[in-house]
Amino acid sequence: MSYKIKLDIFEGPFDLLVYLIENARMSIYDIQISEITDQYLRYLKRMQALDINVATEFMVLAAALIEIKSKMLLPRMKQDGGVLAEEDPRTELVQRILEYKRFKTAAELLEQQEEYNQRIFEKPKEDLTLFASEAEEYLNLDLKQFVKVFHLFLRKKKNLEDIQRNYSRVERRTVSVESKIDHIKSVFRVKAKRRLNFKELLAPQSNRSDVVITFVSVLEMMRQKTMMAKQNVNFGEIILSLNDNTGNGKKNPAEGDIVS
Amino acid sequence: MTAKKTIKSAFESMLFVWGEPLDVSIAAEIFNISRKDAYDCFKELQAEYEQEGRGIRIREIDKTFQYCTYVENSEYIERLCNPAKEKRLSQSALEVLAIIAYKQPVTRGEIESIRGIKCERVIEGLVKKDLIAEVGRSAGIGRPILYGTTPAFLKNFGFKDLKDLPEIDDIESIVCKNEESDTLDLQQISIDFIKS
Amino acid sequence: MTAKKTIKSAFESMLFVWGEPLDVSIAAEIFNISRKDAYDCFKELQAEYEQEGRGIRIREIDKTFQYCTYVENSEYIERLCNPAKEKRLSQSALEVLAIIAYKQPVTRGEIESIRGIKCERVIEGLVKKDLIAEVGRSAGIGRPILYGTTPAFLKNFGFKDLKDLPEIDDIESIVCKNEESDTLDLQQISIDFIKS
Repeated sequence: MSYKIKLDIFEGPFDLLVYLIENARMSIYDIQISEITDQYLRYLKRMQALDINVATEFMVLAAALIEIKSKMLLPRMKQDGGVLAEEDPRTELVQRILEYKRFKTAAELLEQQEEYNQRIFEKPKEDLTLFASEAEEYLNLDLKQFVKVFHLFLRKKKNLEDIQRNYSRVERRTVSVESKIDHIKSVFRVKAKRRLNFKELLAPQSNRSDVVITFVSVLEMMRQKTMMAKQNVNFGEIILSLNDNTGNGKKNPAEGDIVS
Repeated sequence: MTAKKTIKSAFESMLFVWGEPLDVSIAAEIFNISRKDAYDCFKELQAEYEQEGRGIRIREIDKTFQYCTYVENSEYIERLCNPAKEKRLSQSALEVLAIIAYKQPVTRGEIESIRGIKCERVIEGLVKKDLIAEVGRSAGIGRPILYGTTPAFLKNFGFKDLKDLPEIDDIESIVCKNEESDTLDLQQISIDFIKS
Repeated sequence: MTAKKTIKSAFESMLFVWGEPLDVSIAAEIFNISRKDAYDCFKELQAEYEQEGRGIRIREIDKTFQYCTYVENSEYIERLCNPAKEKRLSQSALEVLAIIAYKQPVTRGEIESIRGIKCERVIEGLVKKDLIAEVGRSAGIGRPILYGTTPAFLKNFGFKDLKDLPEIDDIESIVCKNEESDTLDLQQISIDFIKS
């Protein structure tokens, strides 16, 4: 009958090593490497005799121990700040054992803590379906967003006010038909023509009030008999011609003329 | 004989893990005390929780005792169990809200003339969300409803009162300045507000 | 503003129905108070239960709070019922967990080099138990997984947070003490070994 037991009574090669060192009452800082290596190997051999799977890591440490043992026989010197010092091949091993020991102790502390906490009980969550209801919706408003929107609104509003201001300026201009008459006369001069289409008096992007004031001015000029207008069909083109200040108007403008 | 303090403390632990109503006689048996003594311990505990105004209480049901929550706290439990869903306001709702916040009390007509668009639905929505409310009637024709913001509105933005709202005059001057230089730094404005 | 007494009472009700650790920020939201204020309320409650020697206590785990029984009453609870206990962790699991807890974030390679033995399986088991989790990738060759502990770890071991872990810097003094104490002889081990 063979025992197929994993070597997990020791948590690894370092665990075994620490055990052996402590068992032999050696100082970790002054391991008698020869003795401890022998003990380690003897232990592994016994495991194998019991047909226990010895993890390869245990073998790796065994090899490392043998290496240290051989180095101990041939002490090496090392340059240390100009002074020759004997290099201790155990140094690295000690460091590793100490680090392992730290966490082994931490594991023991955790175990105690676990044991303690297993004596504390919690209760399960209550059945909360009774309290479940339509989830309340809440608003995620942030001030930044609010201000941004209000800002946009103010810009829009300002644009609107600008347009309204333009309107009032146009109205002020309608008062001065005289200046429009001057303008019309100058257009005739600039274009150097006797006859002009009404539309030619208008600026390319005239708005409605501009059209109206131009038309009113034309009527005024006809009243003053400084201009003649002719429209062949309803809604047709209005052909205007300046009187050469002779003052003999011949024709009245057609009624119902609409320029849009 | 176990000290009464220990027994009472143990009874609390037992009630807690048991969950369901715990029979006085079962509790008595564990300490090998009389049912009367056990009952008295439970009653003392019950009184203590009441006196201290604890959020959990001990209730008695036919010689059994049970932990339960304090009845007045059901509202908070409900809130805990029904975490509120986040909802955002639409752009138009925000705009209407902003107009109301700054121009309140204001009629729907005024809002619409500012925005140049109908906003009956938006106003309804904001009323339903308790962000705005009717605050009176205008003296104008038809005596239209005047709207204003609610305390819920203030709470949402963390404002103490309406004076906490970012200065509108400042914004206007900033807007004008910006239009001249044509460099609009929105980020800057909002940071100023948060600082204020 | 809700009175502090009301808030604390509500927190007790909430802790009770919730059962599981309750996040401070969730509790704070319900009353629209700061997390700091909510945290302080929980801490006050915690202190009250301790001072009064109550059989139920409030424990803190990573900015959450939970009702639990007073540890010294476990004996009575066990007499009352057979409370389900979590399976204890194996020695190797505890060792790996200790390394991860103190050195996190840490790669498997680092853990293995400390223990001198492979621990893939053990890590898998701890991940499955939700005591540790992947917390990222190391910048090293092959970008190995970095492990760290979880909130469940804190809860199971009764730590408030990672700062609450016992100090292990002066372990060297513990090492020296151990050297003086008696230990088992070799014969003893192999017997234990076969039995296990």
